[in-house]
Amino acid sequence: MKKRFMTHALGMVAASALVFTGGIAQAKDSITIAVPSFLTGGAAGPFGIPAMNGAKMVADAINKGTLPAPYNTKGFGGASATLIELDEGGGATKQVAEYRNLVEKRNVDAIVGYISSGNCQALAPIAEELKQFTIFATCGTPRIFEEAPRKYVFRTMGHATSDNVAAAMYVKEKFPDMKGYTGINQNYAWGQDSWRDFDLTLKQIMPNSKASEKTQFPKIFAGQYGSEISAMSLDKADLIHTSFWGGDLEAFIFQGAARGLFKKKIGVMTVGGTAAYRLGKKLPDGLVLGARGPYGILVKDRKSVLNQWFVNTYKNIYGIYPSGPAYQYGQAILAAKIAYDKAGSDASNEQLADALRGITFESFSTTIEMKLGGGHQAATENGYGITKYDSDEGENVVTDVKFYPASCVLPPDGIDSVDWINGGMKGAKC
Amino acid sequence: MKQSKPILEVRDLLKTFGAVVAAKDINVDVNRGEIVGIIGANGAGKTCFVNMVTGYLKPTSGSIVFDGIELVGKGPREVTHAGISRSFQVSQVFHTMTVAENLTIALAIATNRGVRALSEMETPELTLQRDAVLKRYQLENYKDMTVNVLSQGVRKLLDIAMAVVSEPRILLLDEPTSGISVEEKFDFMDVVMGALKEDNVTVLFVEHDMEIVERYVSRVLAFYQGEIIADMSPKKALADSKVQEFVIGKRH
Amino acid sequence: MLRDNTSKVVFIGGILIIAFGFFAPNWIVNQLMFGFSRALAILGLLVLWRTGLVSFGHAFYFGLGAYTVAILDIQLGVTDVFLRLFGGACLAGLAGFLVGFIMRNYRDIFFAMLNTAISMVLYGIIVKTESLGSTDGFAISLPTIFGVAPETKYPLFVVITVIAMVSALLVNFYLKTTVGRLTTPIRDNEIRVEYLGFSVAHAIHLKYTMSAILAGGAGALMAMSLGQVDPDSMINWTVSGELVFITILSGPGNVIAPFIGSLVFEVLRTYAFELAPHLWQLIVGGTFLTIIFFLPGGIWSLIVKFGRNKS
Amino acid sequence: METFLTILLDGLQFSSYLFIVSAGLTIIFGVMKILNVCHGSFYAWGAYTSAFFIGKFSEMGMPDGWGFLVILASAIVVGLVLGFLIEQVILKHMYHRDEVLIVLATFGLFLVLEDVILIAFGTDPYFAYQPMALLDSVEMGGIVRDVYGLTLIGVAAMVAIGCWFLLNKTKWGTILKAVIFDREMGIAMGINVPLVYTLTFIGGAILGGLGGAYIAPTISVAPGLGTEVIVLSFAVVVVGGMGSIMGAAIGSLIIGLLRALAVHELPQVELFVVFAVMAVVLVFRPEGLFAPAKPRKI
Repeated sequence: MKKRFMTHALGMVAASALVFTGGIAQAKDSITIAVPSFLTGGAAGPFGIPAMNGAKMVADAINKGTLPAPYNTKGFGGASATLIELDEGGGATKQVAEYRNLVEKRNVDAIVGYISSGNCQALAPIAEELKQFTIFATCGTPRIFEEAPRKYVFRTMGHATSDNVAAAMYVKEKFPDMKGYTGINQNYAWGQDSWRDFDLTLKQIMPNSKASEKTQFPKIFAGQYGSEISAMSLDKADLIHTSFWGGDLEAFIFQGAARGLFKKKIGVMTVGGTAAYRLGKKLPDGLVLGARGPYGILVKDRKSVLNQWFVNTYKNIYGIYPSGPAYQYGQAILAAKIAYDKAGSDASNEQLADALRGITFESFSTTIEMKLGGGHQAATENGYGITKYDSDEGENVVTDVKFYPASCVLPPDGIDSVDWINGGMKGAKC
Repeated sequence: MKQSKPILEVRDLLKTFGAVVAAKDINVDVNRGEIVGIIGANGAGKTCFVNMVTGYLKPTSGSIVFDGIELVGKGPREVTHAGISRSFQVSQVFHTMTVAENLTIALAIATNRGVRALSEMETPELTLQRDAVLKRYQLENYKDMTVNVLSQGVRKLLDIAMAVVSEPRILLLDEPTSGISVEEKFDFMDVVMGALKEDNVTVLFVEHDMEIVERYVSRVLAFYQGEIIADMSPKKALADSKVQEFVIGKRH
Repeated sequence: MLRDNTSKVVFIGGILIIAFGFFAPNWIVNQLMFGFSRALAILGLLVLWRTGLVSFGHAFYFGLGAYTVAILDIQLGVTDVFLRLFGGACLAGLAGFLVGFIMRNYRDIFFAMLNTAISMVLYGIIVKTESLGSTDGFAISLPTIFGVAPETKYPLFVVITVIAMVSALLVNFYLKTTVGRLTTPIRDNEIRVEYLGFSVAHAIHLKYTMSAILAGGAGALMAMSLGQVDPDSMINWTVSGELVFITILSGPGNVIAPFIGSLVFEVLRTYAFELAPHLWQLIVGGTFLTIIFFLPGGIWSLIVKFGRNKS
Repeated sequence: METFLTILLDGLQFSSYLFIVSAGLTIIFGVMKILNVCHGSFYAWGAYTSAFFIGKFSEMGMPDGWGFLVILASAIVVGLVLGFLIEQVILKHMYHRDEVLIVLATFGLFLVLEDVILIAFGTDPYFAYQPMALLDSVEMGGIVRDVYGLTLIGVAAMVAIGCWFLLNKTKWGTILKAVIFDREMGIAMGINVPLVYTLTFIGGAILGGLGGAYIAPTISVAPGLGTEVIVLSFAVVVVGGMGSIMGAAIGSLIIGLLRALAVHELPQVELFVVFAVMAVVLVFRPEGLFAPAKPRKI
């Protein structure tokens, strides 16, 4: 028994020694980037793993210098990056503890990632406290840059407001006769914000439609929605909004489709893009599908060199088309490269932040303008399409794709989303 | 010996479990300093009587008055506080602790009532007291042994010693010699009775062994089918025809 | 022999650790803070465990303490570390006192499960209530100490260590009192305890309330040292499981054991997470089983053995 | 009326699900006095195994109807293999230990098995929609329902009747009841208690696996699905009374129907309902609605 314990203890000592030497060996020709993503739990398959794949693929290409121009220089400011893969699961509190370990124990140079809004919201103040250069890749809640100015934290994609404002506008354009709408969203910041923005926008732009009084907010990862589907089937509303994602979304689509829910009602799925490639024929036709911006299935056919590189390389390596999270993590890594290229591989956190603040850059599928939240929050176009199974190709496609420019679906810098929508979306240029 | 007022007055005690009558019409007065033997066949209601007096069972009706206090409705703890202790047919001690620890706990609970339970348990005075008890009950040799490894006889001694440390005025012993070999039983009872005499306790004890009864008690209560059929001196009782038929006869 | 020196060891060890923390890197200070905070809850569970009671739901009190700090911070703007701690521990203690009226009648697995049930009720309420942060929880500002907002975590670390020391000493004293010694006796034979004149229900109620106060204090300190609370990390049944796990890991031998056990757990989890991010549950669960099977006395029994071999 | 019927059906369907997953838990508790935390693992393993093989068989071109056989086979295989291994390798050596320690051991096992699933099946979710697609849907009370979901009610009824029959009409039931009533007495009567334990544990494991295997076609089978189930089945068992099949049935009905009512009429309180029922029962009948009062032995 004692022996067992001792080996254990020795193992730990050895492990810590490894980590320390790793820290010392770090020089200007290499940097470490921590990439947190869901590696376990229901969100891993649809979100976490593609996201991690996107990050690895892009980092690898950067290390080798094989990205298309203008990003064909080797490395991050010349340094080659090692990625540390981390699980994002286990709750915000655990992530806070892990984040501190990343910074204070493992001395990573940059942290790029995070899918859950709950995690991002908890980590933003910690990142500021520790003065750690951090790029949020996918999480969506607008609160991060609205509740306090940030100095070290960035987000390289649009926030949830643009998803839901764009969804409302798309609905107005394609379904002008829609009389009533209801929603099913997860019971946390992401779901609550999404529903609120969608609801408020429709109140502004389609004042004749009516929101249902009974909107559903099941717990995240609930998995079974039988009663909710019944309740929505009986609801008079002719449209259902959902910001479900990952396994929850797929379960909901299955269960809803089996019960003809999407034949009777218009389904609007702001994060539906991740399901498109994975579900194949099982995805019902006629869903309004978003990808939280110009990513995944919505932009598969964009002809730019960068986009074609991304789509083809990803398909080659992983055997499937890249979904939204792959793009989002890929472009966050790209943003890190841009910051390092500008500030140098030995740059301080401040210098890196200065380098990224307020810039505009060309990402794989779109142009990213870091113009909100004092130059920390990206503004991008956002769009929707309608699903259709292409039986010739044996895969899903989207039709009627329509994109709205950033200035149309996002508030100007310094104005909170809710105030902006309630104020009639002043200054929106559509 | 006799004093004007009995220390324990039991009146019209009745205990039923559904249709089964476990005790009926029990009327007993016990005087200070008496040593009372309770005899009867298995299931005659002896242990039931002890359990009622010590608050383990609540009588269906009747009253038990101890030194002017009504005991019916009180639980074991309150009965103990009032001044009645008991030992058990199967010794009830803390079997994973040593003999010394058992006694220390018993003494500490007896001494530190109420808020004083939050004062440090092991004081030098307590240790002295404990050693005195160990000596009086001839338990010194077993002091540091865990109860688990001890013989039934030693456990029963410990059981009784623990019951007595609270300095009760009445002590009820439920079959003190059961499980003790024939050779040991008189030695055992000598130790117990000698120690109890020092403390001047009134004792009621349930016993099957008529030799023990004859030798140690001043008065006998014979139970049959939940009722007391004889209440007299041991000599008379053993000669009594009813006792012979219903108590002794059945046993042999 | 070790037992007699417990107070001294706590006192000297505490001072040494405070001095060490001044020079130690931040992450080690963090681990110590987390470990010591959680250890308070373990102290309470140790008191229960010695009595033969294992609660599979003490995350209820842990979470109450943590959320009290969050509410004090966000709703009332209370920043003082002692006020927050006091609030968390008191609320948890009050809840423990009330729940104790039910719990004191239950033993064994029923005790364990009723505790889980009650903690899950709180979990259900918080997860569903937007104003209580639902699944996201709250961020908590760094506490002030005597009105001063510290620049680093070190002062908070000192406060936590001192509170840990005081708690260890108090519990150590409690375990020497008459009611404190009523652990094995209650486990062995409740009837005898009653007949000796002590109410088992009262003794258990007292222990239960104590453990609730300690768990509440632990939650409050944890919330402050992490700067974040959320239901899955603070109240869910898995958290209760973790607390029990650390109790078993530590062993019931001594009030110092919970502190060692908590630190070992903190380190184990950190490295499991670092070396095998996919498999940290397997490592933690495997360790758990190993301890249950091969080291029932926990880490403390190793220390005792080591001490014996030496002398 | 439409709404009423819908709530009733929704409630029954959810109750059935709850009953299937909690029946195994309560049986194991009743006989062995073990609160088996790794019941959630049986559920998860059942779900993964059936989803995996339904997918594989479908790829191989087998008719979709085979899916039902796969479901049953998965439950039995998972129950036999996991149940047998866990009981023989871990639990058997713990019966002399504290009950609570056994709970903790099953908790440790649960953690381990969660990650073993990841090793065995990877992180990608599995879909096994074929059996659900095969049965199509019907319109009832103005809304479309999938027939597969409705069959859940039948499966639950079969499990309930099966348990009742086993306990009350067979020799095995008599033996089980003797052991449930008093373990020592069982031994004294010459019952091979270790064998009873092994078989009970396997039986409970099969029921846990069946819950997962049967629900798999309706969900995305992804890591972490066992955690939720433990909490739900736990709530059912606490409400119904630990160790009582009847209690589990009534507990499932109460929780399932109330939850359906909440989703339709007051969605905000949906999750809370489960725990509110639990809290109310705990306060007024802490031993659950149907648990036999446990005699305290002197």
